Amino acid sequence: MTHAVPRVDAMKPSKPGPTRTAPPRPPDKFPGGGRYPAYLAFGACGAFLMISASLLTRGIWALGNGEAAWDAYRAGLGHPAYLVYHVAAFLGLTWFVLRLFRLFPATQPYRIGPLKRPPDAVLVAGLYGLFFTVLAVGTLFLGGAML
Amino acid sequence: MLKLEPVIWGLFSGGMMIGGILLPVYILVVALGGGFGVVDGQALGYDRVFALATNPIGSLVLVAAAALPLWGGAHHLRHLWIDFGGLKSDGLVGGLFYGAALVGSVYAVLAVLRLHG
Amino acid sequence: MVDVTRHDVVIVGGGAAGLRAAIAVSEARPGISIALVSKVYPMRSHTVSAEGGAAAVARSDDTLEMHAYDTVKGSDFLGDQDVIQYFVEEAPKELTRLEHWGCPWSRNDDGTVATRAFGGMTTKRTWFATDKVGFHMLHTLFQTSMKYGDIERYDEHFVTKLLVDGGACRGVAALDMRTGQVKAVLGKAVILATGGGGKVWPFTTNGNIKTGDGMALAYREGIALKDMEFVQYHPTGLPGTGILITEATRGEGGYLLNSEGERFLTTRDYGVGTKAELGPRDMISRAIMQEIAAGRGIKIPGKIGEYAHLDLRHLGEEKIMARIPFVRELSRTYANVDPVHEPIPIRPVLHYMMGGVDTDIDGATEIDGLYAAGETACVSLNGANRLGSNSLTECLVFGARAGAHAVQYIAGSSGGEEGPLLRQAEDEAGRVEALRGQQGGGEKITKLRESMNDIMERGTGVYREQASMAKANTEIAELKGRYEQLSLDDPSKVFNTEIIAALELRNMIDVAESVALAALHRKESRGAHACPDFPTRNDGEYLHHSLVYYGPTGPRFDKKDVTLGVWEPEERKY
Amino acid sequence: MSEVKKTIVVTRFDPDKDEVPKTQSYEIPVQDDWKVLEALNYIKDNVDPTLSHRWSCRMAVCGSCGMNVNGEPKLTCKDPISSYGDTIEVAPLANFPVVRDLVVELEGFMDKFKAVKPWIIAAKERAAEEGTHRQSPDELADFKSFSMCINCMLCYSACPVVSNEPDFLGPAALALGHRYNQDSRDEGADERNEIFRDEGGIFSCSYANECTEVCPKGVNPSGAIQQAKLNNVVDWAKSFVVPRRKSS
Ligand SMILES: Cc1cc2nc3c(=O)[nH]c(=O)nc-3n(C[C@H](O)[C@H](O)[C@H](O)COP(=O)(O)OP(=O)(O)OC[C@H]3O[C@@H](n4cnc5c(N)ncnc54)[C@H](O)[C@@H]3O)c2cc1C
Ligand code: SF4
Ligand code: F3S
Ligand code: FES
Repeated sequence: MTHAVPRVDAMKPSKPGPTRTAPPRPPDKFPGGGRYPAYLAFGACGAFLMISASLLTRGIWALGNGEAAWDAYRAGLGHPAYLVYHVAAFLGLTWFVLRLFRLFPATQPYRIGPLKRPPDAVLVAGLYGLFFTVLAVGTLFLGGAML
Repeated sequence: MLKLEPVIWGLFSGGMMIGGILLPVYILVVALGGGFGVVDGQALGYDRVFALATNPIGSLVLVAAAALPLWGGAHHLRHLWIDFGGLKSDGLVGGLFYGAALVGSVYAVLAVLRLHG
Repeated sequence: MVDVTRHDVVIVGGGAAGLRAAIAVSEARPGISIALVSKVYPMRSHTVSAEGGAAAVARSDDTLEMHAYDTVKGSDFLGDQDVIQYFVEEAPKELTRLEHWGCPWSRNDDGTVATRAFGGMTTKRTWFATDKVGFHMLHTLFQTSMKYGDIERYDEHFVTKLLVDGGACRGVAALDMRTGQVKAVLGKAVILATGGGGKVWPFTTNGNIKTGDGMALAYREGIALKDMEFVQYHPTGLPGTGILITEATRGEGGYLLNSEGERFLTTRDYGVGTKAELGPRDMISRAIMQEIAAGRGIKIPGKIGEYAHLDLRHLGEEKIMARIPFVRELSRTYANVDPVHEPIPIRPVLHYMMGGVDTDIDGATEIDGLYAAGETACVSLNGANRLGSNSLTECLVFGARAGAHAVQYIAGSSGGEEGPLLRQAEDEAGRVEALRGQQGGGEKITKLRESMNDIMERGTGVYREQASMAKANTEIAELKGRYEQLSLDDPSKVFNTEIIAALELRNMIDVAESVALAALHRKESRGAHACPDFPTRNDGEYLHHSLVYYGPTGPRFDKKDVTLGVWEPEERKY
Repeated sequence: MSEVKKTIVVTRFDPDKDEVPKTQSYEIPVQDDWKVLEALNYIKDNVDPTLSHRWSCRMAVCGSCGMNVNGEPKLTCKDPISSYGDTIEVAPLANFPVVRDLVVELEGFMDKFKAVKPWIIAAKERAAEEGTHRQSPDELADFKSFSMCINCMLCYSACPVVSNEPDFLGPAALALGHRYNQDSRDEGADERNEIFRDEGGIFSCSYANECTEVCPKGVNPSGAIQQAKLNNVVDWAKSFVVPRRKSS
């Protein structure tokens, strides 16, 4: 087993114990093994959230600057670097949301208000349905297929 | 920062959900559809988009999609930093991420407000 | 010099009895200083594994008198009736207290506490929290105990000796497992709550820590062990591991079947009458053994021994998951059987010791200032056979009473000199030091333990023949000699579990000795003590408690009257 | 019963002899229906009595036998040996100081455990004579799953935040606090929420969800913590409307 650098104070007692202890090792599979890569990738998707939201804001700002600025913004999005980023961001965020929704039911209490929480499968199906519906309807609408 | 955790977490979890749902639409249609030229130019033309964006509902959606994900992202990145041993610099790095989210949110709100003249 | 710490009350054991006692002491007199010494962190105590429930009258169709009578009859008239009376009165209050402290008792739809049927009880009076009752009770008690600032814990401290001077017990010597050092933990009173000793036998529901330590500690100080011949075989343990499948399975409606698929408790006469599967444990265990002896046992390929089946299939998945989900988890994990679809293989397994340190109704022993409660004690509630679900309640009722009495006792005690106690602790430290890594005559812990297990299984099983009991007595005596020749391999200090195992083995051998002697003396069949040579109960000669005293050259037998009262002995038929 | 040989690679550490933990291999015969704990007990009883590990109930309820098996936190008395290949690595739980061999330091956990005030807090104590509370099956279900924790600490061994934030109360302790907050008999939520919102409380959890993944008892501490977060957000929002009750 290869152990990463020990973090000397994890789970340290408030009073030092009476005998010497070996320092704790971090979880054996962290960061590259087990489920950790997925969790870390999930966290890293935060970058997509921040960057894409900023790019969206830039677009809104351009929109406020008039037609020429808006067209320039749109043209800019055709740059290969943007295209690569956006393919990655789209895939990343979709995976991100689906993971979030898959984990979501377990975070819900037994009762939500007076209602019993629906079975996990129902909740997940509902959330996945919501995501894909918004994606489909939003795309068709925004893309002009549903004017 | 501590006393604000519930606020930030509220924004964060809202941000994850809303950002996660809305941003893919924007990316798919505007960034990719437009970028690859698949989506009809008319649909993303200035007039239509401006009309949509200044519609009250459209404006709200825009603010939500442009501001909230910043908090979700900032929160995730801050924790990622801690996961790799960055607790010592949490004040600084966390401050930077949340600061950026705050600035970005203000910017987003202004950008939308500006559309309304 | 040994480390010395001083308290008012020292409690040995952090199971249900010990924790309840600690809280009782703390509540009786806030500010009093309590040491809670336990060889494992309290939430690991074996109370944690109790599954089925705790008995106390709760329903309107039930009465204290009925609970008392069931207990008297269950004990085969060997329980003390004053003790039983007190027990049934306190039981509902104790379980209610636990409810106030947060115990997640299962509920009826109207929000009242739910109760279930249990063996030998006339009506549903067993409170339960699904089928993890001991777990929930223990955790509730432990967590609640944290609220009392006066309780100082000595976790993972193994008590090796009681410090007794001038006829009074005023502390313990405890081996701090972390450092390997013996400490003197002094107090004005000591309460033993160290649980039972099922590990004396090879096939048991008991966990690794149940080694009868408290019984042996008191025994070696000259206190009698009472009614030790009565050990309970639970009818339904998983083959191989001995893991318990709770009686609640039968309380909820499960059937016992033989190899022919026959519900033998209803078709043949085993004395349980219409109670069938809800008969008392001693009778049902014997019924299973007789079915096996008659060739109607079930053989599991590749395993030794034969078994019966516990069939829950007709209860349905929903009820199983609502009432006994842990049984399903255990059956799946440890027997590879899903009770929703298949019957569970089971056989009688050693479960509980009715006997223990002789105490009066206050938990007081023959030595001043020394109390005992819980499974380690014999307050004579259970007599010759305990009714399932009475013992968890017993831990609460008599843990609390011992605690309250200890507080009264110390108010009137002037203490005494520390010198002699410290000298004893010093000597004890020397003895422990000598044992650590001792290069003796080549005997090994594992071997001796196996021999002891074997002797006790042959000598004190479900059925006891005179010849095999006599043999067990001589063999245990031999074993004591072999123990002196023990060789250990681990000379290290920090968390040396080998020396703990050696100390536990010595305790178990002492307990075994007392069981073997008491069993040999009881030439009748009563409750859990079934002798084919003397198949009936003999009230004329044996309506008495048996006492075994420690002696350097061998144990000594004595007896003591049973406190009768309302109910005169009668034939025990269900 | 088929018997095969397997190599058990065990972490050894005696603070009086060893500077750092090392490993030791034992090749032993194992039966295919064994749990990993039985292999350790076999070694202890028959090969090397100097090996130290904690165990008691061998029925997955006392919580003492948690260890990392092939890098994954496991309750060794529940973990079938047949699920592994010829070589099995058994190490003490990660994220804990090691006392000896497979025995870890528990005091840090006990501190955190106590910090969440895991007992019923009520304005007025009830006497036994007043009888039990009424609690509906639904009210019971609101907290029941969170009361199933056996304190085995597998979750601590897997949580990445525990490795990095020494003050993090951690999954089991926070789930326990939440368990009491959700109990209809308890009135201590305000008190506990203050602790929850403090440094090392619920907001340190980054929702790695490892705790829920490795928990052998289905406690779902991750869910408990996320619920507690939401409750605190709601609580915070409400504090603008109604001033919070001062806790004693
Ligand atoms: C599998 C199983 C299921 C059961 N189910 C039920 C049931 O459904 N209903 C019922 O009523 N009863 C049941 N019982 C019986 C009941 O659980 C026990 O009798 C009861 O829990 C005993 O509690 P206790 O406090 O006396 O001892 P324990 O809980 O065994 O605690 C003993 C304590 O003493 C400490 N200790 C022991 N020796 C030493 C030493 N040398 N130094 C320091 N500390 C020491 C231990 O660390 C521990 O803290 C069951 C028993 C088993 C084994
Ligand atoms: S939450 Fe689960 S994994 Fe964590 S200590 Fe409790 S039982 Fe173990
Ligand atoms: S693994 Fe740790 S980060 Fe949170 S969800 Fe569980 S406590
Ligand atoms: S030995 Fe008790 S949980 Fe494994």
